[in-house]
Amino acid sequence: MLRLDRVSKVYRVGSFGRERLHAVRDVGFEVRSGQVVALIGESGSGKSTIGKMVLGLTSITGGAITFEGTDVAGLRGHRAHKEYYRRVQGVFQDPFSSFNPVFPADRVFALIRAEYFPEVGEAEWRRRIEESLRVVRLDPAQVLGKYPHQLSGGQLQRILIARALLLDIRLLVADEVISMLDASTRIDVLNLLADLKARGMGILFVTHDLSLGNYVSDTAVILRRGAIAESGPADRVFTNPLHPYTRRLLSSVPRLHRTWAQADAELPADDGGCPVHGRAGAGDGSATLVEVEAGHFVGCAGDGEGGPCRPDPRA
Amino acid sequence: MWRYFGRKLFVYALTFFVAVTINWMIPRFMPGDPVRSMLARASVGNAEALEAMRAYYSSLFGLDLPVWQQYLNFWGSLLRGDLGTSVWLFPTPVSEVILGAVPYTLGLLVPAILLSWIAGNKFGAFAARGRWLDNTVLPVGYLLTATPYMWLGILLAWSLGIVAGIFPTAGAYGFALQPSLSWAFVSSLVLHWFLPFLSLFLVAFGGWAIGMRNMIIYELEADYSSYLEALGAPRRLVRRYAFRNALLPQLTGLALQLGTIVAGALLTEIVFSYPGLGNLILEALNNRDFFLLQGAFLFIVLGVLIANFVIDVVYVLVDPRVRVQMQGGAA
Amino acid sequence: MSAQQVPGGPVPGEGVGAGPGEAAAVGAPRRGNETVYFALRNPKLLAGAVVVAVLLVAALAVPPFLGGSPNAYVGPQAQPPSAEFWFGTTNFGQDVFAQFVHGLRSTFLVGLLGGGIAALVGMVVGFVAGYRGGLVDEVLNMITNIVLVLPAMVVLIIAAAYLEARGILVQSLFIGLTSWPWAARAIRAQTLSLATRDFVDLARLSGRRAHAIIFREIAPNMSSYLFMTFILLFGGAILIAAGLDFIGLGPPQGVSLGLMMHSAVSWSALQLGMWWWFVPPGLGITAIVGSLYIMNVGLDEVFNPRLRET
Amino acid sequence: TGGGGGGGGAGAYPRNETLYTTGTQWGPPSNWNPIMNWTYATGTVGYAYETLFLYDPLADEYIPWLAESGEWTGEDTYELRLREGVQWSDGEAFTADDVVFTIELGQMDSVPYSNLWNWLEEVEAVDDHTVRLTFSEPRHQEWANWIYMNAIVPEHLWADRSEEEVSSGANENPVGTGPYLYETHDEDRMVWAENENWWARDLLDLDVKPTYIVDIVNSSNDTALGLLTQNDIDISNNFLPGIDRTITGNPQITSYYPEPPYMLAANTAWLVMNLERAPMDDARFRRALAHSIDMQRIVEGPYSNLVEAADPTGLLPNWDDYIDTALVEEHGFSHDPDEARSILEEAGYSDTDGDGMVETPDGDPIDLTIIVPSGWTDWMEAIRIISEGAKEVGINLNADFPDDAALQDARESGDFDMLINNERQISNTPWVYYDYLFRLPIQERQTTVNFGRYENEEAWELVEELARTPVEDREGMREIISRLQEIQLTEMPAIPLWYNGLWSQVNNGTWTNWPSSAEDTPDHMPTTWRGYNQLGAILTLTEIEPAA
Amino acid sequence: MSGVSLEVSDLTVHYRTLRGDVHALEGVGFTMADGEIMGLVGESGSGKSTLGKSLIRMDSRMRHVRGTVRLDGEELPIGDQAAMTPFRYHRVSLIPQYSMSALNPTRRIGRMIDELLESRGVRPASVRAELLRRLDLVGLSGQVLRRYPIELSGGMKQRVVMVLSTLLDPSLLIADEVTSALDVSTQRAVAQTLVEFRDRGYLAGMIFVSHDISLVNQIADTIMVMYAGKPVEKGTAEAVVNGPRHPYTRMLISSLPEVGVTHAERRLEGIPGSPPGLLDPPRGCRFRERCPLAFDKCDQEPPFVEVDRGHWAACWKAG
Ligand SMILES: Nc1ncnc2c1ncn2[C@@H]1O[C@H](COP(=O)(O)OP(=O)(O)OP(=O)(O)O)[C@@H](O)[C@H]1O
Ligand SMILES: Nc1ncnc2c1ncn2[C@@H]1O[C@H](COP(=O)(O)OP(=O)(O)OP(=O)(O)O)[C@@H](O)[C@H]1O
Ligand SMILES: [Mg+2]
Ligand SMILES: [Mg+2]
Ligand code: NI
Repeated sequence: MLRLDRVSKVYRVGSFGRERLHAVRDVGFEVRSGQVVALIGESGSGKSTIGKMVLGLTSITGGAITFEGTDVAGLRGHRAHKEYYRRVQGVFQDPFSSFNPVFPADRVFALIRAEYFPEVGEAEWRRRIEESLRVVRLDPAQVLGKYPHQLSGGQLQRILIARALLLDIRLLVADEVISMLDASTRIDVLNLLADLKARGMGILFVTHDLSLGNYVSDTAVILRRGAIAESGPADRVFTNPLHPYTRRLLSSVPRLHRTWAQADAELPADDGGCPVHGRAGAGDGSATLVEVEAGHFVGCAGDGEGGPCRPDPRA
Repeated sequence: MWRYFGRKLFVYALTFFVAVTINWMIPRFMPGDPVRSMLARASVGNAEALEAMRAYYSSLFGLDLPVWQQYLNFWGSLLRGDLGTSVWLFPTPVSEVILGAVPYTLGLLVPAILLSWIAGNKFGAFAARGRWLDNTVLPVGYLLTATPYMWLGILLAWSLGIVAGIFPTAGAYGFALQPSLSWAFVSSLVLHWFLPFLSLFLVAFGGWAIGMRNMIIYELEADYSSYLEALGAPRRLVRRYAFRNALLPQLTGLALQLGTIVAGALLTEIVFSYPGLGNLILEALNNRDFFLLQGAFLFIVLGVLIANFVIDVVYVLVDPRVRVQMQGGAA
Repeated sequence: MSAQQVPGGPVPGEGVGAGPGEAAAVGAPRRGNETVYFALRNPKLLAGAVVVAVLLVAALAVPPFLGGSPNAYVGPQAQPPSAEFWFGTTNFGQDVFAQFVHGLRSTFLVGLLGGGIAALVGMVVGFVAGYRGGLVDEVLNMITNIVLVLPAMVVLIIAAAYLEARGILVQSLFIGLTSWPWAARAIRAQTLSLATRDFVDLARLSGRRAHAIIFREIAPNMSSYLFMTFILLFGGAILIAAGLDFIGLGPPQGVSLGLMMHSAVSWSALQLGMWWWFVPPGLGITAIVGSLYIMNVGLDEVFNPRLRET
Repeated sequence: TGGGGGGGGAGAYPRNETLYTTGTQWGPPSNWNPIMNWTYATGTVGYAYETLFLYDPLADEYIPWLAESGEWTGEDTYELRLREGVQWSDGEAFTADDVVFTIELGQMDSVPYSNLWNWLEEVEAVDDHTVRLTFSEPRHQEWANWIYMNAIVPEHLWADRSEEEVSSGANENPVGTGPYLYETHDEDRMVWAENENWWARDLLDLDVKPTYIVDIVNSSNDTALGLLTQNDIDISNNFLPGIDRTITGNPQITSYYPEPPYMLAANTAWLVMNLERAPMDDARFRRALAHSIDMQRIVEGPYSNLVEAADPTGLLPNWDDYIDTALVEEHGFSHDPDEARSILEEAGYSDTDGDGMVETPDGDPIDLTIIVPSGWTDWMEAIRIISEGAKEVGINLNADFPDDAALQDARESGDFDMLINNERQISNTPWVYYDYLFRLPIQERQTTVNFGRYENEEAWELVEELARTPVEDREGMREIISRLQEIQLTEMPAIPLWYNGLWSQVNNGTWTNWPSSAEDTPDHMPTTWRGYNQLGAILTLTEIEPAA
Repeated sequence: MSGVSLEVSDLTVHYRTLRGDVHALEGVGFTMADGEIMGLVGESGSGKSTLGKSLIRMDSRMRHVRGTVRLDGEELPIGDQAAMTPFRYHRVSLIPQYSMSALNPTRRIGRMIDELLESRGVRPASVRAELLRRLDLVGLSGQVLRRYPIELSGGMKQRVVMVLSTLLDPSLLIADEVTSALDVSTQRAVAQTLVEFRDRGYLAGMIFVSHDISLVNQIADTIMVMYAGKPVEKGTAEAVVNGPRHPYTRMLISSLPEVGVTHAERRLEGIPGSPPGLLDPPRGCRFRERCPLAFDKCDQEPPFVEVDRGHWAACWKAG
């Protein structure tokens, strides 16, 4: 359904845009309907950038993103984008900033109606809203007409999802939808995503929290400095992390029932070399991925800047 | 860093170019002929004689050339530092006329700007968050900045000059005196300078005080202030840091306000018949002296641009944040 | 006088970018009633508003009662204030009070038009530069910087000097066209910060067009800020106009407060001790502009809880 | 008080030896070139450079100055006898060569008196102190004007100067023959110091009293008034509104007359109408307009009686002699709205559309504008009153205040309805006035005269005749002038309004014995204006006395 | 680890607001042993930061209603800004959440530290060596003292602040959400450094505030869980994580997905409902509304009692 093919993104940064920042390098993966792909990585690894590119909010520097055969970069004009958004929607990290604070929260619905369903009658529209609110398990009476600050983060996040559902979408880009939420509400939103997946929706789930990534996703893509370090079926990546970077991330996750020391000990033994080039280390860190087991790819441990690979010095 | 300054310089150069062009354009596309205006004051009763003179002076001023050539010549002579000849004060070169007036204007402006900036900032910082001061001094500060420069000048001239007779209200120094380093001359110079200075100072002072007061409140609430306070640092230290940091935006403010203050100085000079650029501009206006007007305009623009650039440089020197960013350091 | 005599401080969002006002805009959504609650209890806002309102009413309501031209010679010459002529009379026997209220009118008009035009230009430039970014931003920024460093008052003097038609409209137009840059810069900074907010992206995902996003999504978030900007521009325009009038570059017809000061000085009111001729116009300007500024602080405090008295 | 009273300190001018003046110099002194007669620093002619004669309009007499005498020796020849013993301030002797040289400078187009050579054929030095001129056309009136208006420059210093230097050089070290020497100047002042070797001390037994003259650059009226009342300046030649009250309130401050109009008259302000436009092309309309003007209100209002309403002939008081009172009696006008209305009615101007304003006999609406430069406040007030008066009688006339340059442009190109102008100053002959009113032919641009574009061949013939009439021929002049007056009064090509004053007010605190209308005081022009030293103002300096 | 270092009893702190007082802390009482690292967890708005602030510096809207805090047996005058000053930094110190912006941007770090020390009556020279040693410990060279904050990366600034805050070996260190903005790996490094600081005696006790119970569990000796302005449970980390007594704690822990757990295998459930408003908090047990075990008695306030050795809980059913 959604296909990324050697996608890269270069930002011009520095005082006068003279310097270039490779935020995303040669990233390729696929999201199928009814599948959750977790995009995992440290802060700044390019997760949101990928999300924005998929949503057409940021231009693509290289490679191609295709959604059901259409080239996202090739969308021209307002109309084409509008049609694209009928099928692809996004939910962002910060529920509080996703709402225009000066308007009631349900304005997000009104916008959809104004742009996509101007012909739908008042009563019918209300019915649809209530229905989609119920899907996300919100009580319409409790949330409609309220201002964003009167609602909790979890409620807001769910309103955003409900909004996307109004459009009968095929793909949802969920960018860190849970990181701002309390532990107790987090799980509700995660469960909701799982439910949507069950309804056949494809979800690109962006997160930096590995434990959460594992909970709902089918495929995990680990990003490091804009490039894929490792990708594959979620359970394989989590139980058999091959890239030093993945291993380090995993070992740092605080777990309730294991101390860090225990977790370190439990990780499958690491031979201390590059998963692609071995202990000697000769690769330059370019994004050539090697398939180590069915669907499980891993990249070179090079520093990603063209330097030769060696075990991650920071580990 | 050099790239930063290079770019700044480019903007300034562009600004200068635009200013010069506007400046050159306006009189040429407006009605009236400067030479005619000049000669209108010549008591030449005879039309033929006048026509002959007009032709002569037009070619002297280069006004009989094609427009594009006038424009090029304008730049040419400008780059040679030649601003043309004043029509009104014929045949003094404009640059000479301006240079004669500039010391007076600078003498007013520089102390007024610097002192008001320093005093205003100190005072604003002092008043901030003091309940009583904040509530009484703040409105006064605002009223001061809202005062038209010339009106304050008029009030001062009238009250302290005419009614009380303490200060003279016209000229730069006593008419009986010749410039010298004598006590009589210097005291006269200072006496004449004081009121125009004061009116500029007061208005600007109000602005800076308020600006600082507003800035420092934000600084006092900044994270580093809270951290210092949590570690029990005395208020003195916190305020000192806040003051220094609040001063930086005030420096930018200074750059922004320069044009305004200069304009204020012009008006003040007019009120006090102070022989600076302000009076020059007024007379140039009244006498249709395009060349002088253009010269004065260019001079002021150049002055403001240079001052802005200096402030830019100073800013970069005193604010490590900007400096580091420009060196492409860590963000 | 003061071309864009915007006091160094109240220009929000200037300087390093995180000046005052940032919070005002960004923290905008106070509950409506809370805003009103604070507004009604803010002495600065109230006092400022009352003064402005009184002067505005005087400007609008009084002239019809006075009848006739404010320049008519109606009384004895050079009389100090009396029961008949509240503010005294001029050298020619014109009623200073009549001139004052008429002058207030043009003062408000210049403020409204000049400030309005400046606000408009500033907003358009600021919004577009901030939202569009890239080359558009660069170019607009360049233009802004150019206009910013040109000393507005001096430009105006030059322009006005050569202008044939010097009506109040032309004056306002010119003032408006020279005094917008700081507003544009401040609005641009605000827009930049707001444009990174997720709700803007969400609006794009909802199929909104750029202009709708700017004016229907971003601008409402800055309404208090925009209002405050307008107030400052309003006051600035009044001051510039007064300065121009004072050096005799104002509209030659009619009356304005600046023109009154000009006349007073050129007819030796100072030397002749006719204080009633030059005090009221300056006082009027100071009162209006000062009150606007003070209102502005009040508003800042209303919109921005951090500034409230604790 | 400005340290003005200072003295004592180094570099100060002793107050009791110094004369402080103001009212002439509108900007920093910029040149001392007597050729540039509209811009030279105060006193350049008079203090430094001198003329062949002075002409005293109050006494109506020519006073030999650098010349001892001058007379027409033939129909076309004129001989000047120069004074012997005159020295340039560098010690060189003043000779006929200097005079010849100065006159020949007029052959340069850029010299203001270049038109002299249109009717002058030759000038030669007969001997060291005699100059003979041969004219192609003996324009007596103009020549009489030339000999006292133009200063003589030293040939030995000027002979090598290029045209540019002559016409636009600053002449920073003025070397003249006059009573003062350049001392110094600054942005806001010009200082002259007495010339100990001035020829007139010995030759005429004259002595200028002030050792120093400090001329202060004009600032606002207000400032000048302040300086004057505080005795920081001795004489102010500014128009000072409110001075009437100061004069009545402060005995130390005086002007020429102790009562209105306080000042001598310097020129006439004319209401100039564009005669190429209807309805101004109709003399009856012009006449009606003249009757609608309430001069009294103008005089009392904006001028607070500092000026006097002009005679219907427009001739200045010093030309009273030439006024044909009988004519004035018959054709004169005064403020009389009823008369104005009836003239209009008779001429067919009536209000046909009922808007309260009359239309032309053809039924076209009238919508006229009267203009004066923006910023000229007294004139602005004046035309407001004129427009009110006109409206009162049904003439739709509105006041407008364009920029000065725009106004000049309109005036020269004839693109206006009405305006006020006072181009011509007091002088030795009314010829200058009639030249101003009637000069032909009409050019595309009328730069200095006949702005209303009045075409009357007969009148112009008369003016030319007047020009050729010898100045001693009073009777002949009077006769021609009387005929010109008749044309002027009946045709009214322009309406004389008021006499602008020779603004002059003095503080007697340091210097006394200023010219005034009182019996025992001198009668010269109390002014420092450019061109007035030649009108005898320089003599004022020889008459004033230090205050006791 | 012996003796009681911090003793908080009946601490009640309100925020003054327009609509009335927000009861942000209500009758909080607990003790901390010498050398103890106490993790403080709870939902957003439960009063964690308020407690932290109360112990070192109340802001102008906070009102100390009642209750006492004793540090090493000495009572802290927490409601009195001036009287608190001598304790700050020397005895109680803070690592703020905003470490990235806690340093004056326009002063070189070394100079700022010197000025701060001097203002607190410490001769900078006397701790210079120690400062350098500790910087070295966190992997920073003495060079950083000559830098401006902007010249350092976020992690470096964080480490500088950690060193600075603990330089005078305070008895109590409050670390409020110091790691929430960090990556997992940096987070781990920072947390472990804090433990090391304690082990080296740079600080005697620490309150480590976080909303992530798994993180707290990694480093804390004891954990206190707060709910709606009150502590609901406190005990050793072990006990709280493995044997939670309070239903809130229990539900909280069970809603945390762990690596390896997937939706398909085991669907976790969150806690339904939302915490009560603190403007006018309900009487009785504040968790009652959301509690599956709630019964009649819950409309009375359950005391915070020791349900096991060193394990306190505030629930009628915790016994
Ligand atoms: N608009 C932009 N202009 C320039 N650089 C950008 C821009 N947006 C992101 N970047 C840079 O691109 C890189 C990737 O950013 P991105 O937001 O995709 O990271 P992320 O993985 O989503 O991080 P986080 O977990 O913090 O959200 C970062 O280094 C970031 O600084
Ligand atoms: N300045 C304030 N004015 C009024 N109420 C406040 C203020 N600060 C905090 N509160 C309220 O006090 C209660 C406790 O807040 P506190 O910041 O201590 O929570 P927290 O546990 O630290 O939450 P978080 O995890 O979000 O930091 C909350 O209900 C909050 O709304
Ligand atoms: Mg992101
Ligand atoms: Mg908190
Ligand atoms: Ni490798």
